[in-house]
Amino acid sequence: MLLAKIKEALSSLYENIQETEETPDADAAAAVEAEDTAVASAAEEVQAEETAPEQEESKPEEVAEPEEPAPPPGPKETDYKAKGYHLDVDLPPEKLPEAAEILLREDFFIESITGVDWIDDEQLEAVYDFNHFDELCRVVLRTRTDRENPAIPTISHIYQGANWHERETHDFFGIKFIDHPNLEPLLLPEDADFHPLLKDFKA
Amino acid sequence: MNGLLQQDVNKETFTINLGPQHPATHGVLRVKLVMDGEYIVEAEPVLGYIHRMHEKMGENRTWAKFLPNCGRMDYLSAMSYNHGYVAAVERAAAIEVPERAEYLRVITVEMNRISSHLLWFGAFVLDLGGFTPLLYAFDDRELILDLLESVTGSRLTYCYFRFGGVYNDIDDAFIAGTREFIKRQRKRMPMYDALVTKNIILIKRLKEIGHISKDMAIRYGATGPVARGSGINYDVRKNEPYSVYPEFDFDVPVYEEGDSMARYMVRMDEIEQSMRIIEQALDKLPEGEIKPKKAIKLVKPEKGDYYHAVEAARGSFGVRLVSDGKNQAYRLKLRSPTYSNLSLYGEATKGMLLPDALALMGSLDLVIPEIDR
Amino acid sequence: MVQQPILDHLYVAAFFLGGLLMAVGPFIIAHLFSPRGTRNITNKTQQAIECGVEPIGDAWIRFGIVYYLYALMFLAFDVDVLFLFPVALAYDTTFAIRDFVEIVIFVGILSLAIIYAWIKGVFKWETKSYNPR
Amino acid sequence: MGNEVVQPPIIHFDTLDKILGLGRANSLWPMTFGLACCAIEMMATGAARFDLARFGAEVFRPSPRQCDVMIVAGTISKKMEPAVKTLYDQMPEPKWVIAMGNCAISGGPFVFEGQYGIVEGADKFLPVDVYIPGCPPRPEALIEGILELEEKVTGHRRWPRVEAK
Repeated sequence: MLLAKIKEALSSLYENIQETEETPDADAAAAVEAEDTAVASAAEEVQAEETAPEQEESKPEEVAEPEEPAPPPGPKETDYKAKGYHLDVDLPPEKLPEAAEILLREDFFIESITGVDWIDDEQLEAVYDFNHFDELCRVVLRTRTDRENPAIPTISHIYQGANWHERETHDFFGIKFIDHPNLEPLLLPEDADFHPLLKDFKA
Repeated sequence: MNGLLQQDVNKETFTINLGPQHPATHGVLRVKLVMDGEYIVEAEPVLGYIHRMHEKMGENRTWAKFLPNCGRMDYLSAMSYNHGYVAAVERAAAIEVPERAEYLRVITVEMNRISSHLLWFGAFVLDLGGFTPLLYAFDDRELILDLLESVTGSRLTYCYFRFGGVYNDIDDAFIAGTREFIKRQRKRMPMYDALVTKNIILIKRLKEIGHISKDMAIRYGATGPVARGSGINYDVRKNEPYSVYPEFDFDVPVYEEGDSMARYMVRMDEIEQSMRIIEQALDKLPEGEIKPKKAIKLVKPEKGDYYHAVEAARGSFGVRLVSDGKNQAYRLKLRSPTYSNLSLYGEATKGMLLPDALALMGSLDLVIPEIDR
Repeated sequence: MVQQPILDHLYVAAFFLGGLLMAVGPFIIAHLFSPRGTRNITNKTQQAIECGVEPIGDAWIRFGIVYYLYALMFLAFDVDVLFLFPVALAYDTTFAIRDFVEIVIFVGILSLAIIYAWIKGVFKWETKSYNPR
Repeated sequence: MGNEVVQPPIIHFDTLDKILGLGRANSLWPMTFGLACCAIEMMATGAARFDLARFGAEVFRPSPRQCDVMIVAGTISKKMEPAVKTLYDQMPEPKWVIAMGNCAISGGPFVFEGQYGIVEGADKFLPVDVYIPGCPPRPEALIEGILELEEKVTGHRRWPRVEAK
């Protein structure tokens, strides 16, 4: 039940992505797509009354169609037995604090932040793991930023535990976490300016 | 303080280092303490003094070659780290593990958990000033180390698990020795209870000291006995069942107070629970293979990333591996429980007395190479 | 024949010298027998010990008055014991009650300070709350 | 810098050195300076079963001013190196260094091409007296190391040497 609830809550993030990026023209989305968003908005009302997060009200009721050639962006359920996590959410970096707030409201705790260096497609990826104490539901948030000047907004003001995880990811990959309180090296010596886990790191 | 001596604001604070070489940190953790007399204004742990590049080594070694590293991260519960890494690779490469091997894994992990809790018990009471419990606890722990050494070959940094099974089978001497140890330990625990737990000094030092609330555990991601001491019923063996744990009936001790005494009691009760698991595992030990016919050297999981968490003695140890199909990890992230447990130290010790902050640090049960990786 | 008072003075001088020797002796022996200087790499031998890293800030700062109060209380009772020695020597077994009462009065008056401090709560060390700086 | 000869004491002659050496060898106070896994074996050696007290070395002093031997038990990372140097400086003469475990001898299992984090061996910057191989070495090996150091201090070995039968 929690998985469905959080899936709906996170998919609400995708509505205003389409809104901000392109003019919301109602496309002829596939039937399942319409039915899916209808279910999403219905669940949203239920969830709105239940937790009454003011942030949900601010979202306009009329839902623009998320139109994407690839499968619709949004939380994808993964097979736990094979992969080890339940929900895989691909987000643009600026959506992260919002997603973290939604997860904190549902009492998810932060497990870890992993940096991955995709050197072939010139990108650095940050993978956020969240899990829940009462009901097993591991949510994975992914963001990608380009390798030249990687920058991701910090969530350490929402999850204070992320403070160290972000400093460590900055140590190893050089991802700058925007307005992080003190982004000094955590595991490397204070004056370290190299980022060892990058694929092109030479000692 | 109190009405009489109002704190005058412009008194300077005093910065001292609870430095890398300090008996209470049990390793090389440094805490920069900004003190106002005996009170801590601000405590900031500084890490990295034993950073040994495990994750970098994960990327330039084959899956099998990384096995010895698992035992050297958290050398007190090295078996759980073996289990976490091997189970993650088995999940990624879909390797089957025979039934008997799963039982051996559970038995050795639980024995290693008892030896880790015993060492924590000795070291924690040593931090609070009592020296004798350390000798008793080490005496019991040596018995476990003998048993585990007879099966795995090493005392501390085990490398006993292989992909798809375990390295060595246990013999009757091991089973008899384990039952003998459990009988002896069940007689020793009431003595520890009387000698230490009911000791008024220990109670005065731990009750209502170092309070960690449930909300703080959520925001910092604290797991294991630290979370169970604050009323969170989260044990990876129960919440996220793996291996053959569902077949054993054991309960998870949870205390509501959230102070150092609660975390102390959680670990003392867990020793009893681990003994129950070992007994059930020994009774129901099936016959059969303990490792695949042909040793698996070439592991080629398909592309994508996988996550697997196990319940180490200090919390949920997670392994996130990203593989690109080669016999080598593309990225190996090791989520260590004490890293998150310690991150709440700054907020938990604001305005605390220094001796209480040390009692809190002892109750977090730190192993520093696991934090620095 | 050496008069009695000189003999007594000799005793006192002997005791004083013995005490002095006991105190200063180990320093002299250590100075004579131990090697001078020590091998060092970054010559931090004279640095204050701070678990291996540089001490931050100065140790000579102003801190709470309470810690000074403890020293005062210790001093008061230390001197108190000093005065009890002669009383113990001249403890007259015939009028034991009188001497005992004197001691109780003397110690009682001094412990009034402790009681006052206790009531005022000097011995309670609660956790303080600092607004995060 | 670390191995220049120190000025001898004011009074020293051969038999006095022998007597002092005997005293020093049988009361080597190690420093509580556990870095990693070897520290746990060091604690096990100090505890009841292996009992370092039989050789007078069970007093683990936290402060460098009061200890004679620095047992480097574990990996020395580049961030920890200045701290180890400071601790070595602050120890009074006569002082010795035992490199316990492969990490302290040569960086051990953490040496690989392109490693950025550790110093490969304590003898890169410390004058090491006794090397104890093992990862971690067994408590008996640490006791043998202490006996080796005692032999170095007094010149002869008081305890029987272990022969493999």
